[in-house]
Amino acid sequence: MLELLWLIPAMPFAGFLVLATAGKKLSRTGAAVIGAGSAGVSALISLIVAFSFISSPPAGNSYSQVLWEWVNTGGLSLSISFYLDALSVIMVLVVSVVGFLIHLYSTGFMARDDGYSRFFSYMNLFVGSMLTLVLAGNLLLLFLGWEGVGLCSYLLIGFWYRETQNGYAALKAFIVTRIGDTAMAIGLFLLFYNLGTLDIQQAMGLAKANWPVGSGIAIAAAALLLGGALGKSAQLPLQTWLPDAMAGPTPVSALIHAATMVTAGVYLIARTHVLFTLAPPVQSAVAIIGAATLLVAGFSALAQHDIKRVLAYSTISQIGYMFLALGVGAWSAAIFHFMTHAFFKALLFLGAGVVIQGLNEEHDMFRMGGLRKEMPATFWSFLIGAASLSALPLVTAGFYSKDLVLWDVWSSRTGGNWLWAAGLLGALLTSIYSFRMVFLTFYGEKKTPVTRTPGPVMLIPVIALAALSAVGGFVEIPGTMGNVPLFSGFLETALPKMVFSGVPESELISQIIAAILSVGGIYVAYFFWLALPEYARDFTKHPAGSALHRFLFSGWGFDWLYARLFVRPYVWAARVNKRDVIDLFYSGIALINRLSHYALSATQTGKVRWYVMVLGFGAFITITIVVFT
Amino acid sequence: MRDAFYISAAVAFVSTLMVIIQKKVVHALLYLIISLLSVAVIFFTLGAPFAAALEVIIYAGAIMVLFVFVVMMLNLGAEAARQEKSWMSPRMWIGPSVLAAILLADMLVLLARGPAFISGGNVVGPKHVGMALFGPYLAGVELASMLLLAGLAGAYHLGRRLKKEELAERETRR
Amino acid sequence: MIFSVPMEEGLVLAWVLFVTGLVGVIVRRDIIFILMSIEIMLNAAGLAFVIAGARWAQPDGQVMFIFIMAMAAAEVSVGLALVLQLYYRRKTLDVDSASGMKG
Amino acid sequence: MILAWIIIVLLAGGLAAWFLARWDPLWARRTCLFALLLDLALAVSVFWLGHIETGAAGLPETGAWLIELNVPWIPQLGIGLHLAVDGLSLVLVLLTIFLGLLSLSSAWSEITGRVGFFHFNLMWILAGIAGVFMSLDMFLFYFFWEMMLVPMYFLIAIWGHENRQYASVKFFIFTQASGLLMLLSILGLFFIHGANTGDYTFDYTRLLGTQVSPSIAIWLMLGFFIAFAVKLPAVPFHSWLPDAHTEAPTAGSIILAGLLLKTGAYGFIRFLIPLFPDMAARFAPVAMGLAVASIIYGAVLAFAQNDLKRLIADTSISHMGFVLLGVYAWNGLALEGALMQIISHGISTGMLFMMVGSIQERIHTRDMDVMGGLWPDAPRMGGVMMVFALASLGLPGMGNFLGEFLVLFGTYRVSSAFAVIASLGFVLSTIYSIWMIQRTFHGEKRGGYRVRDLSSREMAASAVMIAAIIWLGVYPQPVMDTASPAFNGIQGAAKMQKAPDPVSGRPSKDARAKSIWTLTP
Repeated sequence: MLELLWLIPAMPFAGFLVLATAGKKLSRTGAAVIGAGSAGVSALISLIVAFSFISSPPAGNSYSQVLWEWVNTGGLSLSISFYLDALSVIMVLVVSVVGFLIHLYSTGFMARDDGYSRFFSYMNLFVGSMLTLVLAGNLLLLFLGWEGVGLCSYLLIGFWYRETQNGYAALKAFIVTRIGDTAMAIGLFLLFYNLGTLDIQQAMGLAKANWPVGSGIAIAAAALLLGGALGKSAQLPLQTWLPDAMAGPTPVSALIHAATMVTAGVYLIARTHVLFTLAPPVQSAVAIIGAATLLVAGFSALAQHDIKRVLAYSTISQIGYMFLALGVGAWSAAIFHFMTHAFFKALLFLGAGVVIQGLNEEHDMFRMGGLRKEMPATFWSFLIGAASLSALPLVTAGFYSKDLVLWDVWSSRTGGNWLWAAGLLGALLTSIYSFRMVFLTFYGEKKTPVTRTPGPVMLIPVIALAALSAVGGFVEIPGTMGNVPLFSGFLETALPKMVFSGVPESELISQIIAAILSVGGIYVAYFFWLALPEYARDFTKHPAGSALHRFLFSGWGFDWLYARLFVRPYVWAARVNKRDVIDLFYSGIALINRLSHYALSATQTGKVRWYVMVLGFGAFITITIVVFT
Repeated sequence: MRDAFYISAAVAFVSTLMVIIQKKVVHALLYLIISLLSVAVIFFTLGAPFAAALEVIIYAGAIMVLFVFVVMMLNLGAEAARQEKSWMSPRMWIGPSVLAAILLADMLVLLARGPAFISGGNVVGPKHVGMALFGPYLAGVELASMLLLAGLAGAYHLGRRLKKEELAERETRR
Repeated sequence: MIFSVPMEEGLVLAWVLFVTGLVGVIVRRDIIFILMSIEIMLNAAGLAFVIAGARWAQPDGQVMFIFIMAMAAAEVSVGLALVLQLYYRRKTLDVDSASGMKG
Repeated sequence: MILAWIIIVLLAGGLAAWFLARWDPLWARRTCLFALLLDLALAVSVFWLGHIETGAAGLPETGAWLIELNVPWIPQLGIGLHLAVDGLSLVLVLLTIFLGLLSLSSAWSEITGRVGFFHFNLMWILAGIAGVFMSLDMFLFYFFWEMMLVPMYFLIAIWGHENRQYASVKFFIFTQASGLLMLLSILGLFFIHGANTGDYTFDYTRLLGTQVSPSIAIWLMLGFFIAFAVKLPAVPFHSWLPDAHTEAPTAGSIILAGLLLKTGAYGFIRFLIPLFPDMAARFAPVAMGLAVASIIYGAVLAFAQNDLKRLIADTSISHMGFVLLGVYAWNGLALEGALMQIISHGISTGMLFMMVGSIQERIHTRDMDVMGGLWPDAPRMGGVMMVFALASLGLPGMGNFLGEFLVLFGTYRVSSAFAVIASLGFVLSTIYSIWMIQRTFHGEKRGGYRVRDLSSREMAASAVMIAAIIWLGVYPQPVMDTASPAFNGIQGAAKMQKAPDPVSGRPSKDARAKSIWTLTP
């Protein structure tokens, strides 16, 4: 059944084409059916393909399929080809299943919005591009998917284009990711120049054969690909666009800025892991960047008022965990955390969407409260999601994936206790801000009335995701509790095994510490924002406290820095040169001509006697020249 | 013969100078005539009697007379009147008459010396000039004739007194 | 040699007359005077030709003189006709008044 | 003879249109349409005829001429009517006719005054351009080079917008002055060749191998370089383009952007480098520096404009920088990339100008400060404009992306520094094109006007063009196969010392992947 592979990305693209061309004529239900339908069919096919891949793995546990020849000239021979192995099976599964659920949810969420078919066409285009990215056989096709998802994130962030603010947020997102993409493009040029091919598997094989570990080319190639990953996954230097991307509709944030697109960077590093193993300094850089980002994002999430911005910072932080895991070589742990994160983060976003729509577009958590009674189903699933995010021990999927990451960081050869400590601090911060969010929105007294309760179409995906984020973790039970390495066993066929150096039995200790921290975080959140809310309030009154609050609220001031460092100089340079300084040179020549014209015409006084004198003078000079030379 | 040349050269120079300095047009004209006559004498001393004759006839005769006619036609109103008055004053006559006297003396001396001087070996008489004129320079003569014709037509056309209404019409159009 | 009038002196004379004529054209503002000065210059040129012709006893000098005279005659006639026109139009003989061709 | 017919049909069509316009302007338009379609048929038939004549199954590998016409014109001076077409020229002639049809359709409703003369000019420019792409006699090349210039001047000067006089005169002086420099070089070449070999001829094929002493060759090469750099606006010579574009009527802009700039690029590929290979190699770093400068400078300039049409004109400077970079990288990849960039830039910028034309028709201004919030009134126009704005920023899946990437792949092989700086262009092009969309279609409505959406005719034309640009992006193989023999031929002729080939771990060219649908042979 693997031949159906090309249908997975083709269905959403077909949905996009139908909606884009005949969008206007379709009724709302028609658009919903096609939009959600195409995502659904794609999810179904991916399930079938995944099942047949797992049940009867093809030779070399990978299957590649060529559609048609894309470019074949001057030594560059590329074709539109899809490559399926364990890694892309998981990615495809997560993307299409979560995608379908979010499509279902948004049929209800966007019900009152005009531009219905436009929304679904963009969403389908996004799912199609993401699936192309994940399944791409060669790096250029991957880049095509890469840019496609960047485009769709621009289109969807700026979906409500009437307010210019959304436009600016979309513009910012597209440009910042584009900077990362340029780095990646240069990486592609370097790879092609040195390896002669862009087909991923061939390239990796050649790299492993020709490049010694730690060689300059490997470091350069890995660093450039890392640059691309940073842009797309909103990691440290290029993370400023994700909080602003919350300007888009909530299902968009759920799909793009939580589950799928932002993890494209993780997928890229996992897919080209050979390069990173060949370049140890870059790999440790990945770990360090991951650790730094999870701390920065964790702290800034504490100070946010807007519920979606909290989740945005939380996403940055969780992807920091994945980068940390990749950095220390724990490939399967990173992908496992990606999967569980996709479930509970999408759930949290969808829950937040329900809450926001219920309180007619109220985003500020401090004006919400007491929604436990009005929306019980949403409350309970939101709670599961938050628990999973803060890795509540044993019950939630988040616990299994985050602790696996922490344990791998602790025990891996290239890991280090500093990174592990950062991870632990991050875990504490995560549980604090996630339960701060829960207590502020669902507990305390009601501040704004609920005007709209979610329909069944919106609740089914929420509940399904709640189930997944509760049950999802049992796929990979760590050694201490029965050792069911189903997930990592499956992934080992594509990604290399983790290199252990630590003492195996210390795994239990790290799990206990992590559990204590996550429960402690919940208590801290309870203490500050439910028991003694006034304590937190006057903390921000205190001058130092308010400065810290403002600093964290603005995401550690990166926006302020980048505005001064890049945005303002560029705009100033462009505006100064509006008149095109080189054009002045040519108009200068024209001016000189005009001036000399005036000067010469002044000599024509019209007086005969003046002319005769000049004539005589000229004759006189010529005669003297003739006489004296 | 040489001193005759020098005398008439001096006369020519002085009269030309006077032509330029003169305030009055007619006086300048008179001095110009004298200057031309002196040049004619120089031609004579140089053994080009034909040129001298032509000079006197055409240059001094025709062209200068033309000038006088034009000055007369222009009858420059106030200035012409003032001229008449000054004309009467004898003082103005001294300059030209003295120069004329010197030239006259010159001419008398040459004539006294007799034809020998005049018909010197290398005297280029009118016969030579005529043969040259209608020999190699035939084209030049024809051209000169056409030039004269053009000058005639131009002078006639430009010199026409425009009728009053024609003049008015020209004014309006500009 | 009877005509031992040296050519150089003759040419000096021609040159002097020519320069005087030139000065006349430049200095005087009355158009009649300018025409007269031009006549002087032409005459000086003719003189130079005749001197040269006499020096080598060739008729060419005089032939050129005749041409110059013909040209001078034509020139004067047209010049004076223009002067008449100018006078009818501008009622003045000041050559600077006719400076329309300016700029 | 078909090649001569292609040009004659255009010329005759122009004259007929001018003549018929006295009775009914619609007839003028119809004759032009008929002439263009006839030309299209002729050009396409050349494609098949090429097969028959060369007898090869595909196109001749060594880049021999598909069809050649060599008739002596002025034998005494060695000037002949030498028209020839190979893969490269054929693709460009097809592009000429294709964009000619597009500009004709845009002028269908826009031009009302003096329709006959307009179409006469239009057709004669196309004839000139087709002539430039096909002529192989340097004198004939220069003849057509000048021929396309004068009607373009009239097009801008008569049917242009506000200060069209300034723009048209500037355009004329720039191109004419540089053209004369080229004429000097051609004549220099002519005499040196004559002196060396005794046969005084302007024929390109025979002039190809002339040995010119480096001190003179540098000047001859510079003469050609300046002429082509002005035409393909490289940075120091670009300032005529924004003015000419802003003031030209829509049809004029389409032809100016779509075709006139390409004649410069074609000149580089066909004449400059083959004629002076070693000098071009020595000059390559300077030229690539200029190319990168125009990429960056064009993008920054575009971002600063608030006149929509001027913005799009400046983007052409940036895109043409890639073409120049690709040409001077002078290897198979870069040249194919340059060709892809030429074609897709022609289509995308042509359509952007058409959209700007329709916007201007509706709200009578090009100033973006007054625009904004056009999307609710005209979603179809917004959609089409968005597609082509994305094409111009190099979104994968469209022709421009492939053009730019292949150029950079090729350039990286020659010098990685230039490739890295040039790829900065991706970010800058994103900034200006998204900023353009933001200020015209998104945001709240600033000017108080009602804008009606695209008519079905315009929508049909745009749909065809969208399909074309996506087809180029997704399945460009046919275009590349047509042009690659020509490039091999040219590269064979001019051996610019190529960068050393990298690690040999490269699959052989014919290891084409088997496709499950057996779409390609």
